Amino acid sequence: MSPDASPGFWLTGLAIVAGVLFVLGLLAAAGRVRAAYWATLAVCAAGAVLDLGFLAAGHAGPPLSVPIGLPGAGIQLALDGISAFFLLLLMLIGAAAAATALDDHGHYNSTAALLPVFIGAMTLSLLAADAFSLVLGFEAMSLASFGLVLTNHTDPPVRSAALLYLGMAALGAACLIPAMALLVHLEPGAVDLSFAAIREHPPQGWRAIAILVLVLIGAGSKAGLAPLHVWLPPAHAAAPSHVSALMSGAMTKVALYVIVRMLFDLCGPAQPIWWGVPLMALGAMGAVLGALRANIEGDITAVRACSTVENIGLIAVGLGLALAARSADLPALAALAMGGALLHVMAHGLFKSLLFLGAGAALHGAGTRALERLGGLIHRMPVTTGCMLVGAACLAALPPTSGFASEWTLFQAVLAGPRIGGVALQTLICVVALLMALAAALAAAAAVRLIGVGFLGRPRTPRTAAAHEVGYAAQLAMLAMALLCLLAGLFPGAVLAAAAAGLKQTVGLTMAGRSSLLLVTPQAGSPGYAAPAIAALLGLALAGVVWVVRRRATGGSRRGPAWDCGFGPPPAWLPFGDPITQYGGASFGQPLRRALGVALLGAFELVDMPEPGQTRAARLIVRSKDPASALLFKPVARWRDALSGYADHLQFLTIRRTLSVIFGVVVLFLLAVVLLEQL
Amino acid sequence: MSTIIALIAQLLHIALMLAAAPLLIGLIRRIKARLLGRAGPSLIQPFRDLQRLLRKQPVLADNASWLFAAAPAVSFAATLAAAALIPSFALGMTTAPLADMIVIAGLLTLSRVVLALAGMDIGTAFGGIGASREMTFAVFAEPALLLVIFTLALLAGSTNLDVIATVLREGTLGLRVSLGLSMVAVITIAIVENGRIPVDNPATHLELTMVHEAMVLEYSGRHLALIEWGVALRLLLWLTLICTIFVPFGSGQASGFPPYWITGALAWAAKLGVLAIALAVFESSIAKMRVFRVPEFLGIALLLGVLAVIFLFVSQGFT
Amino acid sequence: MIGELFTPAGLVALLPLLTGVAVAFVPSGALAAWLVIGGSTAAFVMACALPWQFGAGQLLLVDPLSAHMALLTSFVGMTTAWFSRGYIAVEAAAGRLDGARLRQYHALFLAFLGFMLLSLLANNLGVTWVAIEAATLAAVIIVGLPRTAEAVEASWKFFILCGVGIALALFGTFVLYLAALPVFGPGLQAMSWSALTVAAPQCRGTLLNLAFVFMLLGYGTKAGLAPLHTWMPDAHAEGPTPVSAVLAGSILNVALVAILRTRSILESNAEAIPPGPPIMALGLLSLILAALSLWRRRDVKRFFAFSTVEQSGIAAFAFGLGGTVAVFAGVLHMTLHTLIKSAIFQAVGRAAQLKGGQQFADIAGLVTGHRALGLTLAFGIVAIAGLPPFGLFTSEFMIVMETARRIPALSIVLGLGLVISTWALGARLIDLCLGTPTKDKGPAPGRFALLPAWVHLAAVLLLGLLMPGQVKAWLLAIAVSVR
Amino acid sequence: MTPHLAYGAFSYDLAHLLGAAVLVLSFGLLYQRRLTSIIAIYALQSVVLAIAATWQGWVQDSAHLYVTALIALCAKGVAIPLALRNIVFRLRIERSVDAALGVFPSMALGVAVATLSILVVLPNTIESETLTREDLALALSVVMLGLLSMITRRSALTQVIGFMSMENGLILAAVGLPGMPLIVELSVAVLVMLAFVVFGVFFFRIRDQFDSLDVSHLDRVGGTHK
Repeated sequence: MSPDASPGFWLTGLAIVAGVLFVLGLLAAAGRVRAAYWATLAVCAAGAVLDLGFLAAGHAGPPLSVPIGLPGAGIQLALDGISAFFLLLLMLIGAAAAATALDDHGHYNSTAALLPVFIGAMTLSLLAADAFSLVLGFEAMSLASFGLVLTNHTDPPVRSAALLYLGMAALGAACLIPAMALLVHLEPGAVDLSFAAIREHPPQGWRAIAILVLVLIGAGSKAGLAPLHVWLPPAHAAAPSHVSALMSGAMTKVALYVIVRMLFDLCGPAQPIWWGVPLMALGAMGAVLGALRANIEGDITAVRACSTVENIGLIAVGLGLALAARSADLPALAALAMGGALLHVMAHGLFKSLLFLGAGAALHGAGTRALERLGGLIHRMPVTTGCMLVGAACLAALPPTSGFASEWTLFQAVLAGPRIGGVALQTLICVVALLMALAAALAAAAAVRLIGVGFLGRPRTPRTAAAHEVGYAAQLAMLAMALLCLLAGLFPGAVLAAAAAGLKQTVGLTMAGRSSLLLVTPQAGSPGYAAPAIAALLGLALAGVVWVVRRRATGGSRRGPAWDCGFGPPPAWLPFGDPITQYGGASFGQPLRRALGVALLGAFELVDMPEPGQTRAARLIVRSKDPASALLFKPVARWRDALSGYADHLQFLTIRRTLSVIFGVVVLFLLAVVLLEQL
Repeated sequence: MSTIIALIAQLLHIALMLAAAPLLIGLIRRIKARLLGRAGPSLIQPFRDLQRLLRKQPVLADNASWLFAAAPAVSFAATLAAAALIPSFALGMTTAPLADMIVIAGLLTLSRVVLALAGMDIGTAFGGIGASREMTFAVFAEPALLLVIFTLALLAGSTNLDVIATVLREGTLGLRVSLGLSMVAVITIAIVENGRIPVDNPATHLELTMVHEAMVLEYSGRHLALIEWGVALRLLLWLTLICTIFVPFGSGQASGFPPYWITGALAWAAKLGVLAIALAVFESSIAKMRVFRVPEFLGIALLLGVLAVIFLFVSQGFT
Repeated sequence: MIGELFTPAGLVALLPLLTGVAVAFVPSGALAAWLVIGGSTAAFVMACALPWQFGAGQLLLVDPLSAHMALLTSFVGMTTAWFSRGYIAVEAAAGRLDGARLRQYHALFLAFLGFMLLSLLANNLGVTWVAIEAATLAAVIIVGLPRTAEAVEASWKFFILCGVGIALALFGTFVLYLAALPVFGPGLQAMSWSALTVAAPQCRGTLLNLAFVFMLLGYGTKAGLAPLHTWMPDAHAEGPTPVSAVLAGSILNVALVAILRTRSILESNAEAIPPGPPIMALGLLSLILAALSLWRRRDVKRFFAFSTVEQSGIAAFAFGLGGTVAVFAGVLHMTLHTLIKSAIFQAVGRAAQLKGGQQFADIAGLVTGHRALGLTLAFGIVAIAGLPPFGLFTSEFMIVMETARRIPALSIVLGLGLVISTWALGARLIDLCLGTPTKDKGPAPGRFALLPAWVHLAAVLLLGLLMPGQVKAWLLAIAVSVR
Repeated sequence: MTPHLAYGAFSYDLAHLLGAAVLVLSFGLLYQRRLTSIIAIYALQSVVLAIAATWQGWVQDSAHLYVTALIALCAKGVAIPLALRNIVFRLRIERSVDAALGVFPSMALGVAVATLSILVVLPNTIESETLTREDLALALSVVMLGLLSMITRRSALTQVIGFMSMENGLILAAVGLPGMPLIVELSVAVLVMLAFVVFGVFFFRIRDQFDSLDVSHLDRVGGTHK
């Protein structure tokens, strides 16, 4: 605690940032779109600076009371390590999104009113220091993103996606409020909703279990934790890309933050070991499911959305392990797992928003997001493709990128997991490790498919052949994100240092002594992962190779038609050759679809082969359905309709029957009274 | 002082790897030829091939991008970096602290991904086939590998290859079921990763059965040279890995007295020879399997890996 | 006793009634409309003075609750009168209402308002009952005014069901009197709310139970609590929009207030059964039933009528839960809902006139076509769905919170109902306000036609997140007085 | 101990008798299947109610009750029955009523309901005056029976009559309560409602059921408005 009783300078500044963001929405609504975007960019940058300042020099001061909220009570804002960490990510992505929106890619202008509000709402839920403001921010966030998803509301799929999304948002609130209420300890008299008061009475017994379930449903659904991830791909595909970047990069992280805040911070450390199990199991499940779907989806935005599901799963595994280890009183392991999770939060937030911005660029430059229509963008959109390569490298977890650093740490934690003990848990951890590795490999395949089909090869449509690079603001935003990705990859230790306060707060131990700027190690003193060294090794090897080749080989090269096992050069009327003859998304995914998709996603493919003599082209139709939607969402919708059908009967009774209902109710109540009085 | 020696050992190791890779290929080809009753090429034939390829000027397809031209070098560099981390004749080289098995796996993935991207860059069907199948195999190989790493990490308490090798070399752990299972798994993975029979046939000329070859079909000249060399290096790397982990005996200590390196090198050569013969015999005795049976093939490795880990838990009540 | 009608408090109810009588004889529609505005405004002005004249007479009772509800009702009446002027003009222009019926409409509007105010302010169970009955009859006639088959059937259903309902309520009134008899002896005392509330502990608990059953079911019918709610959607859907706008919020408030008072009487009696559970049961039932029914609606006004049932259920649930916090939240919920719902109905009415139909199929893409109208409706729906930043979020948060703290299991049911309804509301929000607009068949509303709705929404926004301290104290006083 | 109990057993007996008569008559309503006779029974019930009110007025010597009695006699005993009869002849409603529930079941149900209401009231009011107690029980049974006969018949008129006998039950309860204030006003209000029903039946040409309004004769101004 700080000696001075005044809320810190950083906190006040960030609170102002949130307020300004809300006001900016009005500014944009008043028609000053570009001004609003510039201001958003500036404010987010300022927020990032303030947040860094806090991480560097600040200490968690007393909360800041704002006279808005529950009647008379107002809300409290506070800033501590864990929220500051997530806030940093949010501010960075927010700035990038605003910058991208600066050069209007078609309909970006119509998002001007809600984008700042969206960021502001997320800021609010990160700064929240009492139950009400957390739920308020969370719901405002959901509402704003709901509006943003509806940006081009005239086509039906967008509307249905937004509707599903809203349903999940409502579910979130309906679970989080009771969870909060269970956390607030029972004492007659005034209810104190502030986190400080909640921490003093950690829940026990069935309350704790209920809270765990409610939080997993309420926040997990928002984070895209399996099996409640079904809303995520359609929503991300429906939203404008810079919004998807925010949703996937920041919003899912805010949901994770809520999980961390409630399960780690507010519930206290005195919880059973098995608390981590559901997070681990669901996480591993979702990781594989998402990564596999990423190899099957045909829309590059949907591909990224599915890989978001995968990465959220990995983070969830880390969180679950940290919970279990903390309960088993293994703080070192807990810190390792939590550190890995936070590292992946940062890494995924950065590279996923980068990828989404790239998707937006592709949509703008090439006019489509369908893999089957893209191709060859590397020639027309070099900058975008370069940034996408960086993002894809992180997605595929290739050393020495940030994705690899975080997944390495997570794997180290999982491999050390068996120390928690109990053969059942150990076996579970073994299976989880297996699934994580599977997911990572699948993600690599998805990354290759994404880049190889979408950005390399030959253009598949004239529109793609005529693609053009996006505006400078968008390019700069992407380049900046790419740079951040590389830095985070080269210096994971720095990210862990930024997370130190959060680690201390959640698991009681930092990675101090185990992570320096250059090196991250599982245990103090043991060898670990030194990203800069690996990078240097690679660089040296590359330099050596180039040197050898330069000295020994004949330089230069000739151009000619592709050999392609003797296929002739393309005819004049098809300058790029027949686009059909190259591998598409569906064909690239085929082996995986056959090997895993049939079992896990009920995938099936159907070759539509024209009769001899017909001139139409043969087509390959691929269908797959997500088990979660088949087993969970569709039945729920069915029940809802059936029940509403029953409820409707009551409405259309004749007056006489309605009177009989009244009569019945009266008799029922009278009987009840009689019985109660006889007792 | 010792650091200097360690550095020397390191450079020596890299040089040895680079030199031994083509030699190994030559050896295997020769043995196979003998088994098939042919005379076979000389051992240094691969060197001659590399020379020739380096001298030829490459032909790039019309729509090849910079990525296509850069890929072989990057891929080779990644493999080389991985190879530099795997101790051959002596432990405790300069890069020993970096020699994390997950990092090694990552580097190999890097080289594979780069080549796969290059394969798709021209936009031919064969490049696509190759890339798709290569990535698919990896999807099943990597989890199996991770399980092996899991077993070793549980035994040695670290994922650092040098530490593991040291622990295993002491032989204090004795013979373990888990190690046996993991070895089978690793061999299976190695076969897949190097595209050897029965998974892929490096010597095939029937495009539809190609995997790796299809992926690099468009390459020529120095690019192809780098790729061929890289393939050879990767095979050597895997065999060395198997030696280092499962038969770590005889390897010297980098910081130790240099003459011991000789014995280590000899031991290493002997192990490699044995493995080469085994591989040749194995390859010439069975037929290539259909592509879609490879996942099942790898599935076995995967299950063995799981079994190895579980055995550990049960056997020593690991806590 | 009659003299009390001429006190400032009495004038609140009397002025609209007198104006109504006057309007009945005014031939000109325009003048009548202005008179309606005048009468309701006068009522509101008088009501503004209520907080400074607490006290219980033989006829009238001015305590925080009644003052608050009267203030609210008269305010909504006033704004609706303003809205009604423009709306009815269009209706008349379209020839849906001829001169005679126009006059009936205006007179009955005021009568309806006046009697509701009277029943809110009445201190005598009998008077409350009579006033509610009169208000019901007025509403029945108005609902039937369009004279379409549907309207007439709706008003008939409305009349029969509510007739039976308030008959039960009257019986409850008698029993309550009987229960209080031994305390006060024969006379008016035994029928006055104020006296009953004070003397509840000495009343016969067992008789109170009986009274409670009949009061709850009788007034519950008027409050639209399931399963006695079926008249409500039809009445709201078929009646002229201004009345359904007032109906929506106010008539159920009147009934809820009666239930609330009865509840507080039973609460303070030791030997009576606890009144909370039955009220909560009916409330939850209404919430769930209405939320489910929302999914099947094709008619916009019916749709929002069901959401009224749902909100009424939530408020009733809160009252059943009891305790300062819950009652506070319940009163807040009731207040905000009244404001929002009338705003929504105003927008919907305009939209129906604009698109020449009140089916969902007729109305789409309002935001694209008519920005102000569309946004008003959109904000209204967001508000009624209990989403931030509007006030219902606050009240629903408090209610769910309180439930989860005291009866955790119920909070799940409550949350479920809220999810289903919010979902349905969102779906309809998308249908109505977004998408490709349908073509207009009627006149577009003027620039300030929706000013009343905006005022309501602004008030809701303010009360939700920035409630002034005085207002809080005021609501708290209510909660304490009927806790 | 209110003064009028000093009159002793006789007052009690007669009041009880009258109340019982009202109850029996509503059983009759429940039983009867011919419209005209149903109307007749209703008229009779109203008359008995009027007598009961008068008697109570004399017992409690309150003038209000005489007014109530007068209203009951004139309006319910004479005017409304005549109006209904008129409707029956005007609209040529067939005289026999089709019941949704058979005679015996409805009677059984009626008995059950009556028992229930007595059960509800009697133990509750041990210490209150016997007269009131009995009266309340009877009134409640009459109300419930009225509701019952509304839902066991399909014919609109009988439903209307059931509604009215419900109101009779209410008035019976009211007159039974010693010193019930505002009784006149209340009975007037009830009367207004009854008038509404009758008016509605007549106006909407309701022949067989509540639900089957015949609004064909209404001038459909803007009939499209919906």
